[in-house]
Parts: sequence; structure tokens; C-alpha cells
Amino acid sequence: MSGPILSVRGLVKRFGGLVATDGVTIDVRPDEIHALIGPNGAGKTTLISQLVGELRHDAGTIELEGRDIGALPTARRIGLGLGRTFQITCLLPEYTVLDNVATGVQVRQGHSFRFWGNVRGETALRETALSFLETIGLAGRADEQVANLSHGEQKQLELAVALATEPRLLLLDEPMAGLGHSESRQMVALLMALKTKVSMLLVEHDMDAVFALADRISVLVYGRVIATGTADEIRDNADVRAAYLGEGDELC
Amino acid sequence: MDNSIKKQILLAVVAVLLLALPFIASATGYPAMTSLATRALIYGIAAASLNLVLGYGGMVSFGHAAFFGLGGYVVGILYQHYTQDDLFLGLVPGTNQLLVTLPVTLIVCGAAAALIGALSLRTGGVQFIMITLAFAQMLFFLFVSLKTYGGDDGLIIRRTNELFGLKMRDKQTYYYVCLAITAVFFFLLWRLVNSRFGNVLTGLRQNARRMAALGLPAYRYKLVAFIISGMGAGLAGCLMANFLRFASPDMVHWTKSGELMVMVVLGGVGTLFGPLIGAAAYIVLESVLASWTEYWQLGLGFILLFVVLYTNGGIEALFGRLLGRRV
Amino acid sequence: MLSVSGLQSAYGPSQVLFDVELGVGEGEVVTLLGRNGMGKTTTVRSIMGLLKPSAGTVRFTGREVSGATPETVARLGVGLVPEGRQTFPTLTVRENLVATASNRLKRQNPWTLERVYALFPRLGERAGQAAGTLSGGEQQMLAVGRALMTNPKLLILDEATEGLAPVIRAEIWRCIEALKAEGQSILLIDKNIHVLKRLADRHYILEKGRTVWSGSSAELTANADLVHRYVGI
Amino acid sequence: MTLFLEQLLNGLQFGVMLFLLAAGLTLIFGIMGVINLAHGSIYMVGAYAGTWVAMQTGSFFLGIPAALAAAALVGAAIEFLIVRRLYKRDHLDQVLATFALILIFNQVVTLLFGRQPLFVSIPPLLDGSVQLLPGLPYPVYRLAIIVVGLLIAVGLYLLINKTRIGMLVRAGSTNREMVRALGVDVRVLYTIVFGLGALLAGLAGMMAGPILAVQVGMGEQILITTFVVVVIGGVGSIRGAFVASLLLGVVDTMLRAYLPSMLRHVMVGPEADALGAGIASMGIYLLMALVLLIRPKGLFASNF
Amino acid sequence: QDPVKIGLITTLSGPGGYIGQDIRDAFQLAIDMEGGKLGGVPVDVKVEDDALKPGQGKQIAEKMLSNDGVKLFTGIVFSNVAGATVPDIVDAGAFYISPNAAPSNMAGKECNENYFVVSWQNDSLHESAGQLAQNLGYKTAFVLAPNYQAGKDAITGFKRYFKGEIVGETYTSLDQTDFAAEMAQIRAAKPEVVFQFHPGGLGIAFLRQYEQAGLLSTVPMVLAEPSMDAVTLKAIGDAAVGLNISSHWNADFDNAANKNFMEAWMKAYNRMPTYYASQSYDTALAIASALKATGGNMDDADAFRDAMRKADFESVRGKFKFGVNQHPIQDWYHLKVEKGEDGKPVIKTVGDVFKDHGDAYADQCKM
Ligand SMILES: Nc1ncnc2c1ncn2[C@@H]1O[C@H](COP(=O)(O)OP(=O)(O)OP(=O)(O)O)[C@@H](O)[C@H]1O
Ligand SMILES: Nc1ncnc2c1ncn2[C@@H]1O[C@H](COP(=O)(O)OP(=O)(O)OP(=O)(O)O)[C@@H](O)[C@H]1O
Ligand SMILES: [Mg+2]
Ligand SMILES: [Mg+2]
Repeated sequence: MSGPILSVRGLVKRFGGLVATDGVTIDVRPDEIHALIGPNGAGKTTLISQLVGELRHDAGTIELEGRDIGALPTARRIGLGLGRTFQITCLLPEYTVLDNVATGVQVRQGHSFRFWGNVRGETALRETALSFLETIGLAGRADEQVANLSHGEQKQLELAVALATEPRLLLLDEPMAGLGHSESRQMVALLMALKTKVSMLLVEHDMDAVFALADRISVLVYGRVIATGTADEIRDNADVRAAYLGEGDELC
Repeated sequence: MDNSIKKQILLAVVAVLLLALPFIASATGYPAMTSLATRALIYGIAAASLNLVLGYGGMVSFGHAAFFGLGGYVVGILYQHYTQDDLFLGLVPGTNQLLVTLPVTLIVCGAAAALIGALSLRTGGVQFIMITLAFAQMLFFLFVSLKTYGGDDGLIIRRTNELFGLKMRDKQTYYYVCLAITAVFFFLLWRLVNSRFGNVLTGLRQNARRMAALGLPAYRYKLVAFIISGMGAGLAGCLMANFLRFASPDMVHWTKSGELMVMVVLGGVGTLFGPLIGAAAYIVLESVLASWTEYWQLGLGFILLFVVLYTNGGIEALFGRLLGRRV
Repeated sequence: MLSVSGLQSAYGPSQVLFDVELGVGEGEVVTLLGRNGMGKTTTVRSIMGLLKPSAGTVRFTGREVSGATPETVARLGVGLVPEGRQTFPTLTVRENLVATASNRLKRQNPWTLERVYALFPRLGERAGQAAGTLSGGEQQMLAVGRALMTNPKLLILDEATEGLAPVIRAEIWRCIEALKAEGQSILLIDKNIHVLKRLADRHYILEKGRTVWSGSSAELTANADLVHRYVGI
Repeated sequence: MTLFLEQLLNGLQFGVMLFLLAAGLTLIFGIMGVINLAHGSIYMVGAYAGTWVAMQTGSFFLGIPAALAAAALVGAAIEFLIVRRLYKRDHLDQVLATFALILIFNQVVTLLFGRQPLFVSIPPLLDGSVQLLPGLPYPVYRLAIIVVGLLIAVGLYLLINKTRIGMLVRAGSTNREMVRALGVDVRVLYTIVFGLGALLAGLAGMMAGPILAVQVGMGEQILITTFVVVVIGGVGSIRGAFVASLLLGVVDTMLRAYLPSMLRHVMVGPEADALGAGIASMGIYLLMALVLLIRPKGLFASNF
Repeated sequence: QDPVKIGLITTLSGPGGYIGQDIRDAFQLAIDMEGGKLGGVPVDVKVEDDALKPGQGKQIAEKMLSNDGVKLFTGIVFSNVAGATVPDIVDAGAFYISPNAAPSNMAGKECNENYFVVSWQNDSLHESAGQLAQNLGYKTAFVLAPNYQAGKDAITGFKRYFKGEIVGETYTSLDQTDFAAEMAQIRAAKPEVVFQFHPGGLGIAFLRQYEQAGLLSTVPMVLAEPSMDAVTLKAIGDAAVGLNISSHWNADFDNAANKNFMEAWMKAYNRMPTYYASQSYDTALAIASALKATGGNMDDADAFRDAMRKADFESVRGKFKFGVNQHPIQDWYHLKVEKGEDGKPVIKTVGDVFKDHGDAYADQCKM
């Protein structure tokens, strides 16, 4: 299959007078990491929220693997292969790290109207969950309560949980934010490795990571895509430099 | 490991005590203890049902008395038609068989919970508290103005429902019936909260947004939990009406919803046996203090206050700490 | 101005800080480095009084403040940009800035709404919007602005540039430079070591709740392997 | 027509009265976010203290400061001794604690004042009625209630939305620690604001004294209604609470006044009366359910 | 001799608490007047608060029955508590002597040989008010009551004896605080008389607002006694002057028993008794007469019952006897609120309403 996995056409979202998403057209191809960058408040998170259905768009279409998902509720979209991480971590604080992932696996497996049988005793479920934690490198913290994790660890767990839903397209909202250098690098390596299994739309302000990872980059400014291209094309784009990268010497 | 053994021993001891309670009661010259315990068990079921939505599901229902009362009225109304030998709404014959009234209660309360839940769950948070209250209040005013069924004065059920030819009027017999039902109820509840369903329910309380992002259609799970919970409260109402041989709008009043909530919090929110402990503590305190002094409310008030301020998690948490369990 | 010694702190039963040494002098910019989960934020919380230290001393402008309430510490002149923004979601942008604003230390040329809006024009544009609906980066700017509006003696920035666009980040660095020039003391926690090396006077490295190294920027540059070991660069 | 106008006026008047009752709660529950079931008890404390002083001195107007002071002190004490420890905890702990307070207050009032209701009459200054329209006499005291209610509405609105105190209270309700870390002693502030909310409850109690019964348990009667007002209006919105009060007042009054006669067109008299009254007494709950189904956050929910 | 145990279950908390208090105090007064005895038999009264909760009332009865072996009960204020509690008591072979609550079902089909009512049957209260309005010659009436069982019974009872035209019939709500809409309706309907039944706090609010709306001076009102007892009167003050009340007892009754009672009461408690107090006192006297006849032997239920049925005591209301359903047959009076010598309003007896009035349910009672 060669068509894009995600195809967004002419998406519009208004908050009162503010046009937060202004005719955005963007697509993500199979096995591609497509980065979305742009100044703060450009509408990146808003776009992701519309893709997963937390916000209703006002106009335009969203297609996942050729199927229009624009009218579906969030849960259905996830079921069809969308996955996401949150900019501000969003986890189940009273559960352990493993439970968080296991719950993701469980939901993935289909409906949860099973009133019998102890979930904590389902070895298959827990082993699958553990394998996701190993991928991420959090296996050592499996039995820690989420509330006790440091910020960085929570970020990593976000990704593990998203992976547990076995998405075909992963929407990543600033996965590097809050990570230290080595953790960032691990994360980059991890995403690299995942690339063959899942396509990604990556929102990130860490340019090192973006340039290292992205096959293509789109730049969003005031809700509009002003440029799309490869890393080098974007780096040299004057508009992008002015609006986003800045002229400064340190691009870190 | 050590802990779970301790827990099992404790459970076994409590079970033996509960089984022996009527004998202890008559041996010590306090036969009324049996009735007190029956009431505690029944309220325990109601509170635990509420706790399913409130403690596990994070849906703070302030209208659970609706189902409790409805359960009571199912028994009362069917009994009235049974004695008058006519038909409810010209369709349904009355009955005095517990094996009939119990399932009917479950169906009626389940249906009511489905309706109320389906509407109420469109809101959340404080609004959910208030809208469930609103529905319960409407039911309250309905029963108050239902002249045929006793209105405000309530509905007297002259004889307890029959079951397998047992002498249900006998307090000990009825206690054991309730004990058996309570045991089954808590066993089912225990399986439920630890099941996959329980897992997503607890997840929904912690973070609904996260669960949606996992692909969980939250509404239907919450609704099912609400229905189960409503049925549980109805079951308690059915048992209570049989015990009191009386059903009245008092069972539906908001203060009853409040009391159920107080029992849950007193015992321990989101714990399996907390509500049962809370119900027992509340009922016993109320009864014991009232027999000491007419200013019993003062004592009860201060005790409740003490529990909130100093146990941090209700009586269950207090026990936990006394047993040296990690909190 | 700020000196921390032998600081120990715990969340309930789990101890996180074992022995933290830290000092910030008048007009100095100091950083706190370390990997994720090493206790940087916990140190800040302990200094602020948001977490009661179990041992050790924290002194600020000569006063012992370990165990003091957060408002006492803040009133003595510590301004905090907390990790994770923590703006007040139901207040508008303007209200977020104004609500806790003050100039207790009677600084001339204090931070005002206008100055903050000039620094972050985005906030000016969104002045009437509820902070909870701001974008992540806008909230971050707001958190910085809010701390500046208290006109502190010591500004603590805990990952204040997280989630900011490079242009804005550069703006914040410029702002910090300007503040430093004004003589503002600053404690910085950030991962952009390259910038920090240029901006800061001294650095502390935390490892598992202990201060394991401290020194000047030059010393930091000289000890690349040390940085690599503890910070991962 | 005059009758209709009069009923409308009655509805508005009742609405303002509801707002008066709910004003303190919008502060404590709506803005500070404390589920305070003891609000009714504070209202009762205000009514008892004020009425008692009025009975002893023979002056209604001396009763007012007594009511305000007693309610505010009790409120501040509740905050200081109990509620303060519960902000961080689950909301349900507040439910339990304030429920306990209801029991305690009812009993204490019984001990202090006995079980018989107290009596205070309308002060001569506000007694009697005026002709609003020809053939439409209206009690002066009710007009006084309207005036006080409106003043409080405006005052509260300004306090919450235009002053720093208001901002800080709202900020504190979402993130206490952060407010403290920015140098504001939220604890003192909250004690004061809680006291202010209690003071308003006490004022309502005193104002209600001459038209209702000052008796034990009077607080529980208004408790639910006041919560309904706050929730319909949208938690945290003074404007919402005010509009909701008026709406409730008018709907309730109109239902009581006209529903039975409307129903009488379709069914026989007594049944219509009873059914009409039944629906009318459910009125505020029906209205709340409807409002929440259409706008799940209430009428004037803050846009967040 | 072991004292006879008497269980007094009543409502002491909440707005209705004052009623329970008067019932308890009057009962105790009768005992104290006899020096700790009733009918020459020492008695031991156990008082407990049912908090107006049927379940709790039942629990208390249960406890007293089985733990303490109590065989004689009284005290319940409210019908719904009675409904849950009394069947248990009589089923256990014990006696219940009601000083107040008397729901209609228990007067008719569900009547019981161990169940006596000393107060009145519910309906009589309002039937007498209807008759009173009739006697006073009013042709049109506006009737109001809360929308619940007792409220509807009240209006039915009133209409049973009032032959004039009902120009308005309004049901209020049990938790209503504002009656402005009703006042406007009354003013618009221009009735000759208003009959309303609002017990306790509702009644206080209603009457005050009635006066404040300026209606008191234009439209007279007829009430049954629950809407205007001594406590309510105190809480309403001058606004009550001129009201007509139908009642079976009043403090100024000129008989020896009542004088005795009033004197002892005022001495002991120094407040005006409500009619509930008089009922409870009568209950104590009725029990005393039966205890005297049986010598305090509660084991012989038949003997105690027969003695009770004779009603061989001097009631504070004058004549008293039980009907077949063991509810009273008694006279009803017209009372009026007037300004007393000290300027405070008092309730004066001004005439008769009914003679030897029983109740409509007695026929259904098969005993
Ligand atoms: N509910 C809302 N009401 C009003 N404005 C909103 C709302 N939600 C978002 N906005 C505005 O829409 C714009 C886009 O926000 P969004 O969160 O998508 O930005 P972003 O590109 O993700 O920025 P960042 O990189 O800082 O996270 C912002 O200016 C924000 O203030
Ligand atoms: N509220 C809490 N309860 C229990 N443990 C906590 C809590 N917050 C943090 N911790 C633990 O304390 C340790 C230190 O956390 P801290 O947040 O201080 O690290 P940090 O250096 O700021 O990390 P990061 O760079 O990720 O922000 C971590 O291991 C974390 O798991
Ligand atoms: Mg964003
Ligand atoms: Mg940190």
C-alpha cells in the first residue's frame, strides 16, 4: 500500500474569533516520521486533539488509511489504529507502571465487559505489558506507583502506554520535553527503532531530535502550514527561521 | 504474603463471628443485636453498591436512595396487590414470594438505574452529584404523593416475603438469609472489582482522558457500573422492606442518600469491605448512643469528625494501619 | 544569599534527598544539573517550603528558612517558576499575572504587566483568555511572567524552557542575561547545558539526591567526562 | 393581568430570596470548592443568634450584627479547625466532616435554645405594605429583601471578579500550593473568605427569621435548594447563581400558581391539583435536570 | 414489686423535636405527680429518640422488646414511624398506646386489639375544622395543604363536613418556604374563609406570610389544631389573633383534671403546654387506670386490654371513651386566638363543634 496512512484536508478549528487551525492539509505516509513544528500557540496540540477527536473540527476531513474518521468518537479512532501521547502527562496515578501499560493492552484486546477473573492474575496480559516496558526501558520500575515517578519517567511511560494500544499511527506531543540528555537520546533511538512498525506524527520543540528523526517536517504558524519538506529544506527556509528557529547560534 | 495470610485469618474470624452472632446475642441477653446486625448487613450491601460507582468508578451519586427506596417499594407494592388480590396497573399480579420479588427488584432497579444513569452520565463532577440527587428527589415526591401506596405515611407490609417455607418472621432466620445474601453479594463484588471490568472502572476514576486515549468508550462502562450499583442498592432496599415490613418515602429521601455516602466514607472509599464496616459502625453508633442519651447526635457528630480528621481513609484505613499494613 | 547544606527530604517513606549542598550568591546565576529523577525538583520544593526537609539547613538572606511555610520563603524574595507550569487554569492570563504580583522588596523599575507583555507579546494577545486553554508554551511563558511579577531577589526556574519554541527559548535566555546584568540572582534547572555554561557562574550536579560536584563553567568544560557521567552529554 | 404581574413579581422576589440564601454558598462551594453541607447550619446559627438578641433587646436591628458576627465566627472557626485540613483530601471527606457538623450544630442549638422555635417580628420600620400598582399591595419587608439581595449580588460579583482577593481565592481553589509559593498566605485568606461566606449565610438566616420559622433543622430545608441554585447557575459563577435564582424563583412560583389550573383543563379538579402540586414540588429538580442535560456545566459555566 | 417498664419512643431531634419533648415531659409529669408510679404501680420509663426515621423507631422497639422485655409502649409522634414500629410491637404481644399518631389504615382494616389511640383519629382534626367553618356560616372557602398523605386527608376531612363552595384548592410543597404565590391566589379568589393545614415550621411561615400579605385582616381563617399549637402560637405572635381553631382540648378547659394538669405542668416546666402534652398526659392516665385495675401485671394481656378499654380515668378534655377500634370518641371545640391580659395572644375556648365524635374507619375494624 502506498497511499498515506493519515490524510488531513482543509481542517479548520475556531475558538470564538480565534482561528486555531486554519485550513491545515497534511499527510503522514507509512513508516514515516512526520514532524510538526511551529511557534508556541501555533495550533499543534489543537490539531492533535482534533485528530483523536477530543475536539470537533469545524471544517475539513480526516482520513485514516482511506477511511473518514472525522465523525467518530475518540475511542473508535483509537480502535482503528490511532495512538497518542500527551504534552502534559496523562496517566493513571494510583496504578503501578505495569498496571498502566496492562490496562492499555487490555483495552486494545477488545471490550472489557468481563466481570470474572482477576486481571492482576492474567499472566499473558502482564507479560505483554512488561515487554512494552522493556522496549522503553522502564521495566525496572514496573511495580512503582505512577505518582512516585519523576517527570522524565512519566514521559517515558506515556510512550509505553501509547505503544500498548498497538497503534499504526502514533501522535506524539512533545515526547522529549522534560527529558534529560541521555533520556532524550534514548528516546530518539527508541522512536527510530519503532519507525518500521508505526508511523508517527511528531510534535516537538527539541530541534536536535526533530532533525534526527523526521523524514519530513511541516511548519505550522498561526494555524496554517507555511512549509513542508525535508529537514534540510526546512532548516534553510527563511520564513521558518524567522518564525520559529530564530537566528541565534544555538539551536538546542 | 504475610499480609494476605493475616487478611485471610481475619476474614475467617469475622465470618465465624457473624455466623455465631445470634447465639452470642441471646446468650449475652441482647437478642436485639441480631436485628441490629441484620440492618448493618443490609446497609452494608447498599453502601457497597454505592461504593462501586463512588469509590471505584469515581461517580459520586447523591441519589442512591432512589434505588434503595425503589427496591423497598417493589416489595411493598407487590405485597399490597397480593393481599388485595388485584393487579398492579391492571397487569401485574402481586406476590409475597422473595424468589419473585428479589428478581423483580433487580430488574426494576436496573431499569431505573439505566434510565437515570443514561441521563446523568452526560454530566460529570459536581453536576453529576446534583443531577442524581434531582432524580431521587423526583422519585421522593412521587412516592409522597402516591396515595394508593400510603403516600407519606408509608406502606405497611404485614408479612415478610416467603422463601422456601422458612420462618422469615423469625429474626434469626431472617438474619441468616441476609447473611447468606450479603456473602454472595460481596463475593460477586470482589470478583467484579478485580476483573477486567473493575480495572477499567478504576482507571476511569483516576483519569478519564487517559482511558479515552486508550480507546475505551467510557460511557457504556460507567453506565453498566451504575446499573449494577443501582441493582445492588435495590437489593438492599428489598431486604430492608422485608425486614422493616414497611416501605416509606423516607427510604428515598436525600438524607438517606447522604447517610449511605457517610457510611462509605466512614468505612473507607474504594475498598471492598469498607462500606460494610462503615455501615455497621454507623448503625451501631446511632443505636448505642441513642440509648445512652437523647443528645446522641452530638456524640455521633464528634465521632464522625474524629474519623475524618484523624484516620485519613476511614475505619478500613485505621484497621489497615493497626494491622501494620502498608498504606 | 541562598545556602543549602546537608539537605535531606523524603516523600512519605521514600527518601529522595540525602545530602544536598548548594549556594547562590548575590547577583549570581547558578545551575542545578542532573539526570531525570535525581532530585532537582525535590530540592527546589524543599527550599520553597513546599516539602518539609527532614534534615539539613536552608538559609536565605541570612535567615534560617528550613521548615518555614512557602509564603514566608516567597515573601523573603524567592520567585518560583515551577516544573510543569502550574498556572491557575480558571484565571485569565492577566489575572494570573496580577493576582500574586507585588514589589515587597521595593525594587525600583519593578516588573509590571506592560514589561511582561513586552517580553512575551503572546501573553498580551491572550490577556483575557483562561489560562487553562492556553497552549503549553504559552502557559510556560505565563509561569515565567508570573514569577517575575513578584519581583523576587532570587528567581528559581525549574525547566522553564521546556516546550518553548527555539525563538522563545532564545528570548528567555536573553531575558536571563538581562536580569543577570541587573544583578538578579537566579537558580536555573535546565537541560541546555551549552547555554547554561555560557550564562551561569557556577554549577552543581546532583546524583541520587546528593551533590556530587560543583564548580565554575570553566571547570565544567574541563571535566567533560564528568559531565557525561552525571548528565549524559 | 395584575394577578399575573403580581405572580411574576412574587417569582422574582422569591428568586432574590433564594439568591440571598445561596450567596454564601456560591462563595464557599462555588468559588472555594468546598462541599459544605454545614452551610445550612451556619444559616441556622445566624438566625438563632440574631433572633435571640432581637428577642432580648427588642430590636431587630441589633439582631443583625449579632447574626453576622456569630455566623462569621462560627464559619471561620469551622474553616480553621476542620476544613483547612481537608483541602488536600478527597471531596468526600468534606462531605463526611460537614455532615458531622450538621449533627453537632443541631444538637448544640437544641441545648442552648431549646426545641421550641424562636420568634422575631418584622421591625416596625419595615412592617406593612406599599401599593406598587393600584390593587397590588406589596410587603415592605419583601422589598427590603430584594434590595439586600441585589446589593449582595453586585458586591459579590465585584469582589470575586474584580479584586485581587477574588482572583486569589479562585487561584487557591485549583492550586493552593502554588499560591503559597508565590507569597500569598492562602490559609488566612481562606479562613477570612470562608467566614465571609458564613456571614452571608447568617445574614440570610436573620433576614428569613421574620418570614420563616427559626427552628432546629431550618438549615437542612434550604441546603439542597441552595446547592441547586449554585449548580444550575454554573459552579463558580456569581452571575450564574443570580440568574439561576431568579429563574428558579419564577419557574417555581409560576408552576405553583398556574400549573394546576392548566391541568384542570385536561383532567378532573382534585387530581389536577394534586398532580400539578406534585410536579410543582419537583419543579426545581426538573429544572435542574433539564438545564444540566442541555448544558452539563450549568448556565454560566466558566469557559474552562 | 418490679416496676412496669414502659418504652417511650418519640422524636426529639429535628424541627418536630418540641412535640416529642412535650410528649415525654407530660408523660413524666403524670408519673412524678404520683411519686414515680402510675395507678399505684411503680413504672420505669425508657425514652429514646427515633429521629423521625421509621427504621430507627423499629430498631428501638425491637431492642426494648427483646433485650429489656418491655411490654408497654407509647410516645410516637409521626405516622410513618408508627407505621413501621407499631405492627412489630403488637405482633410481639405487647401494647402500644398512642399519644399522637393515628394513621387511618390502623384505625380501619389494620386495627389491632393491642393498639389504643388516646389522641384522635387523624381525620377528626380536619372534619371538626370543616364543621367549624360550616357553623360559622361561611359559604365559600379556599383550602390549602401540603401535597402529601396527611395534607390530602386534611382537605378530604374538611370537605366532608363543610357544605359551602370550595373556590380554591391548592397543594403546597413539603419543603416550601415562600407562599407569596398562594397569597396572591387567595386574594384573587376572594373566599369568605381560608382553611389551611401546615404543621410545624411550614405553618409558622404560612401564617406570618399570610399576615404580611395583609390577608389576616380581610379573610378569616379556620384551622385544625396541628396548625396552631401553643408553640406555633408563640412563634407567630400577634399575627395569630383572630384565628379560629377546632380542637379537642385547650389549656383553659374548666375541669378538675385539666386544672390539676395545668398547675402541675406550669410549675414543673414554666411554659405553655401544647395539646400534644395533654394527649400524652391523658395517655399516662389511661395507662395508670389499666395498671391500677390489673395491679401492674403485664403478663395477663387480656386483663390489661379489658381495663384499658374501660378508659376509667379523668381526661383533661372532659368526656372520654374508646370506640370499637379503640380510638377515642370525644367532643370537639371551637377555639379562638385573642389578645390576653398581658398583651400576648392566648387561645380561648369559645364554643362546641362536635359532640361524641368518633371516626369514619371504625366500621372497617373487625375485632
Ligand atoms: N479552548 C480554547 N479556547 C480559546 N483558545 C484556545 C483554546 N484552546 C486553545 N486555544 C488557543 O489556540 C492556540 C493554539 O493552541 P495549541 O495548544 O494548539 O498550541 P501549540 O501549537 O500546541 O503550542 P505549544 O507548542 O506551546 O504547545 C493557542 O493560542 C491557544 O491559546
Ligand atoms: N510526589 C512524589 N511522591 C513520591 N516520590 C516522588 C514524588 N515526586 C518525585 N518523586 C521521586 O523522587 C525522585 C526525585 O524526583 P525529582 O522530581 O526531584 O527529580 P528531578 O531531578 O526533578 O527529575 P526530572 O528531571 O525528571 O524533573 C524520583 O525518583 C521520583 O520518583
Ligand atoms: Mg502544544
Ligand atoms: Mg524536575
